[in-house]
Amino acid sequence: MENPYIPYPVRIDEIKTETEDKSLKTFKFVFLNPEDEEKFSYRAGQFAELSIPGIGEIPIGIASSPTEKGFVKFTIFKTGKVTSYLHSMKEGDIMGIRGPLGNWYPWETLEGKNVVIIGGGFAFTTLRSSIIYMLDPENRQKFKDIHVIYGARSPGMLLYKDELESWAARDDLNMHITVDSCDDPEWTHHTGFVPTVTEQEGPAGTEDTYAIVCGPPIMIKFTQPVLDKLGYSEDRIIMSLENRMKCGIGMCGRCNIGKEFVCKDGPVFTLQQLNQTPKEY
Amino acid sequence: MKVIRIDKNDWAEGIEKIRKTYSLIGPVKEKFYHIFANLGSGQMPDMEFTNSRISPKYIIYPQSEIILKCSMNAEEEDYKIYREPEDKEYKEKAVLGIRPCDADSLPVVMRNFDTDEYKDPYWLRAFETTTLVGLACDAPCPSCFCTSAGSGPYNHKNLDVMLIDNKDHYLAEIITEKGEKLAEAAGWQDKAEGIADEIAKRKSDAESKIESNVHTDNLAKQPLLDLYEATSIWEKAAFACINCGTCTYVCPTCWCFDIQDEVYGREGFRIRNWDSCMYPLFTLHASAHNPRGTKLARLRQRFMHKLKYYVDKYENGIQCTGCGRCVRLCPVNIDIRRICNMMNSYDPETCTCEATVS
Amino acid sequence: MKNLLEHMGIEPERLHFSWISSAESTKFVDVATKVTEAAKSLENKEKKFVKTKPKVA
Amino acid sequence: MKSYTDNIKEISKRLLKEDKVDMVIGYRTGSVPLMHQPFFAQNQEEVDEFVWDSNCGLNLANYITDRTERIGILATGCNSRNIAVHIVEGKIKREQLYIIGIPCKGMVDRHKLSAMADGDITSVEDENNGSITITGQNFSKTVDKAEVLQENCSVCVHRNPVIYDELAAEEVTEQKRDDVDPYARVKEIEALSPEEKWAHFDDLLSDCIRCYACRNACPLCYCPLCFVDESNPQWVGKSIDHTDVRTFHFLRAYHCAGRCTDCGACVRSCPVGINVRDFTKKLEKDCLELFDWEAGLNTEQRPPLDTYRPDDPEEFIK
Repeated sequence: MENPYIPYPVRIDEIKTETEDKSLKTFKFVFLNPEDEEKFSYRAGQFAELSIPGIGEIPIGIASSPTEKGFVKFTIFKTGKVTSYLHSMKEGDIMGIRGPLGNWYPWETLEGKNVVIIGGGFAFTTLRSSIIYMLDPENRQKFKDIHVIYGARSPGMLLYKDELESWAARDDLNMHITVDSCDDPEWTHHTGFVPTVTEQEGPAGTEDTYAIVCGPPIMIKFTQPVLDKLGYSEDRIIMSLENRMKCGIGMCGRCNIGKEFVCKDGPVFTLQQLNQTPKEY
Repeated sequence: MKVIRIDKNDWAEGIEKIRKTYSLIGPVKEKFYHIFANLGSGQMPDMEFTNSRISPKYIIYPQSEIILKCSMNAEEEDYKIYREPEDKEYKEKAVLGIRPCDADSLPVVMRNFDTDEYKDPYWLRAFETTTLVGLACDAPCPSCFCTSAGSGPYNHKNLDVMLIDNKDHYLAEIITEKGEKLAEAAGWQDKAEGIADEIAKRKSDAESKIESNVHTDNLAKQPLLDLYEATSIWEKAAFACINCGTCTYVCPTCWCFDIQDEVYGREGFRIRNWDSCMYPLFTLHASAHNPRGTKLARLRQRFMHKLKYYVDKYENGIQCTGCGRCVRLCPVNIDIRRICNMMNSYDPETCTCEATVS
Repeated sequence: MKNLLEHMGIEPERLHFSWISSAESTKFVDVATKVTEAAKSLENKEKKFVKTKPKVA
Repeated sequence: MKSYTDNIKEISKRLLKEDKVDMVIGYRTGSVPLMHQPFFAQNQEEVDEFVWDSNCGLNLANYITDRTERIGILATGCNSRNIAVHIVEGKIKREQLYIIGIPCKGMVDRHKLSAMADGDITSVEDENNGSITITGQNFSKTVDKAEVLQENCSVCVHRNPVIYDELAAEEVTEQKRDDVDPYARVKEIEALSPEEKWAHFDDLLSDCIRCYACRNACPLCYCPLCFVDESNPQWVGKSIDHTDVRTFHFLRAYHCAGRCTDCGACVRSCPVGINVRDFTKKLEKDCLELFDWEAGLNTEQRPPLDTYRPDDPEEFIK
């Protein structure tokens, strides 16, 4: 019997501070046992429990893409007990990863379709995974137009800055970067909130267009009516939820929204599904 | 089905025999009520009891259990690498005198711990190595409602052996292979013939003594969100609720847990503890947002889970076997029978329901 | 607090209160030595309120 | 005690009718014997569900913390003292409350009665003459109420409410501390050796399942985040390890020092019958002896442990 509670041991290979306030760091992990990497085979949109022995576990979306080999990456916001401890750890330290857990963005459904990715703040992690996945030379032709709308409070709070710029330079991806406010005259991208930019730049909702929305509750709240206006139907709006979790395998009972568990039946749901469940997220 | 007659004079001798291969657990009167406890050498189960105050779920699923261990000593090989504790022993054990309602809770809980995708090794191993020697209920509590909750005082469906107290002897129904093995080990072989009618009569007598019931026929048909939004059900009950975890901890079918890390000296432990949906901390986000931040939301979660989400998810009845413990022990008298009947009779058109306890 | 701890069965010798200013280093040493000696001289060596391993299943 | 119930209903109906309060907090008959349910009435019909007898043992002050409505509330001696503590600690305003004082003759101990019964109790009759009749499937037993009172009630010296707007019955005669020794049990424990004391509390807490019913039934335990739930830093482990269990009980009791009115809600609510008062009663005794203090006797004075007086005892500092 496979024990789903035992984490794979990993070593912290690289730590990168992402934002100017140092509240977000990206951790690159390498598996101690190479065969574990194979067992940890994931899809973009899934998450894992990062396990620090003696401290605890924390569910985090996987920021690396399945097309990137040899490591896994997570971007972590410093907030509670486990994430604060994690932020104090160093390259070379040993910890654990348990997963991959949960479902993923519906890649089969999205094939042959236009995809609009809308993200805000530090909820951009599994969206990075998705973008890298879709831009992979083997995968790019599977999708039609790709739009990415990503916003943060200020330029210094944007994640993955180098990658953002390289995506913006590509012609097979429509990149719309925005910040809430900015006094830097050199700033070449948008200024304004994500819902507003979505209204201006987002493609119209058609039978063939799907939106993946991931961000803070306030952004989601104001983006929904915009998508509605653009003509997106509820089953073409895809969202990823977060709830307090412990087991990550649908057993410990805390993350449910109605009869679905965010950890096992989610975290990815369509708006249509969410409208049929209690709003306990 | 094979039925064996066990003379009460031979009972103790049989128990001594099975003690060699099984560790024994049985009802013991402690302070002023019964609990299920390990029976020390020579100790006999006290079979003169109604039921244990707390459900015996902790036999399979301990309230606190070390699930993983690692070294916190950088010199050692398993430094910060969690593994199963090597001293976890799953010796064959036998539970003597468990009541049918408590045995019937096990498959209810198993649906959570044994799924297609994941299996909980601790619960399953403990379950597999346990033989359940049940005791049919001839004098149920006034607050028991097992017969309307998928169980019953003579329900042997989830037992390995069921004992029926018959004055100077027990009649023992041998239900499974596990039960057969235990009866053999005990040397209980005296077949009782021609007593099927008598057992059937005892069964219907016992069932007729269950005075209380719940109505569940309508639960599956009720629209989920209508029940969720039915303030008339939740508001008054939520007022009284003090959000303690009594109902969830005494319940045989509540399974929620928390996982905690602790470090002592140079050893790290990952411990699983029972948790309760009644506590605000259960769902609190690190951002301080709480999806079930109100007392009402938490109380609703408990009853919606037992009586609606579970019903819809598994299509196998309610997540309750009618043992009545939460009814008897809730400090503020929140009665699942009343809530269940309200949910069952709720009319979304008029937003009304019938609050009855019978 | 001291009363309640003693009520629960902590020996009076194990809990000690003193006013010591940050300048009174010698007093601190004296008190610390006295308290450790008092605790060590107790017949019962069992450590109370010290967890060495979680006593759970 | 029919007249108690009738008077309570009458007063409550009047208060709601005259729009003096938005709700009245009382009890309604429970669905099982010995267990009435805290209940709020907002109209005449709901008031008719009210009941008062010897099974109203929880503390209603628990239900007013941080509420903003105008509330009518029933209050016995101990309940009224906890309301006073709430007012002192700023958890409710005196002006919001209309206190219906209930001179109290004590609540019965559900654990004691269950232990006395020959089987399961199906009904309880609370006679006016001071006796209680319990009935079950094959038995019926009448006992003297004094014998089955909750221990805190039998040694209570504040049976009449200390603050109220109106009484629902004539005041009752108070018991004197010289006649009933409230601290007899504390003294018994004090007489034990440290080892015996330790063993006593080990045994006392051996069945604790950490359901927190004692804490949550307590009107003093209103902290939004209890120290046992705090994770950063984590003060107490969450398992049922006996060290953690004892830490929880002893620190919780300590947080109630000088505030506890010995209402007994903690003991009454405990599903496994732990006498949590073995901790709190000691603190109550100390507060009386060291500070001449009893909790909740007025709405002005703060409890001794959050005030400083130059003459505070300091014999423990050496």
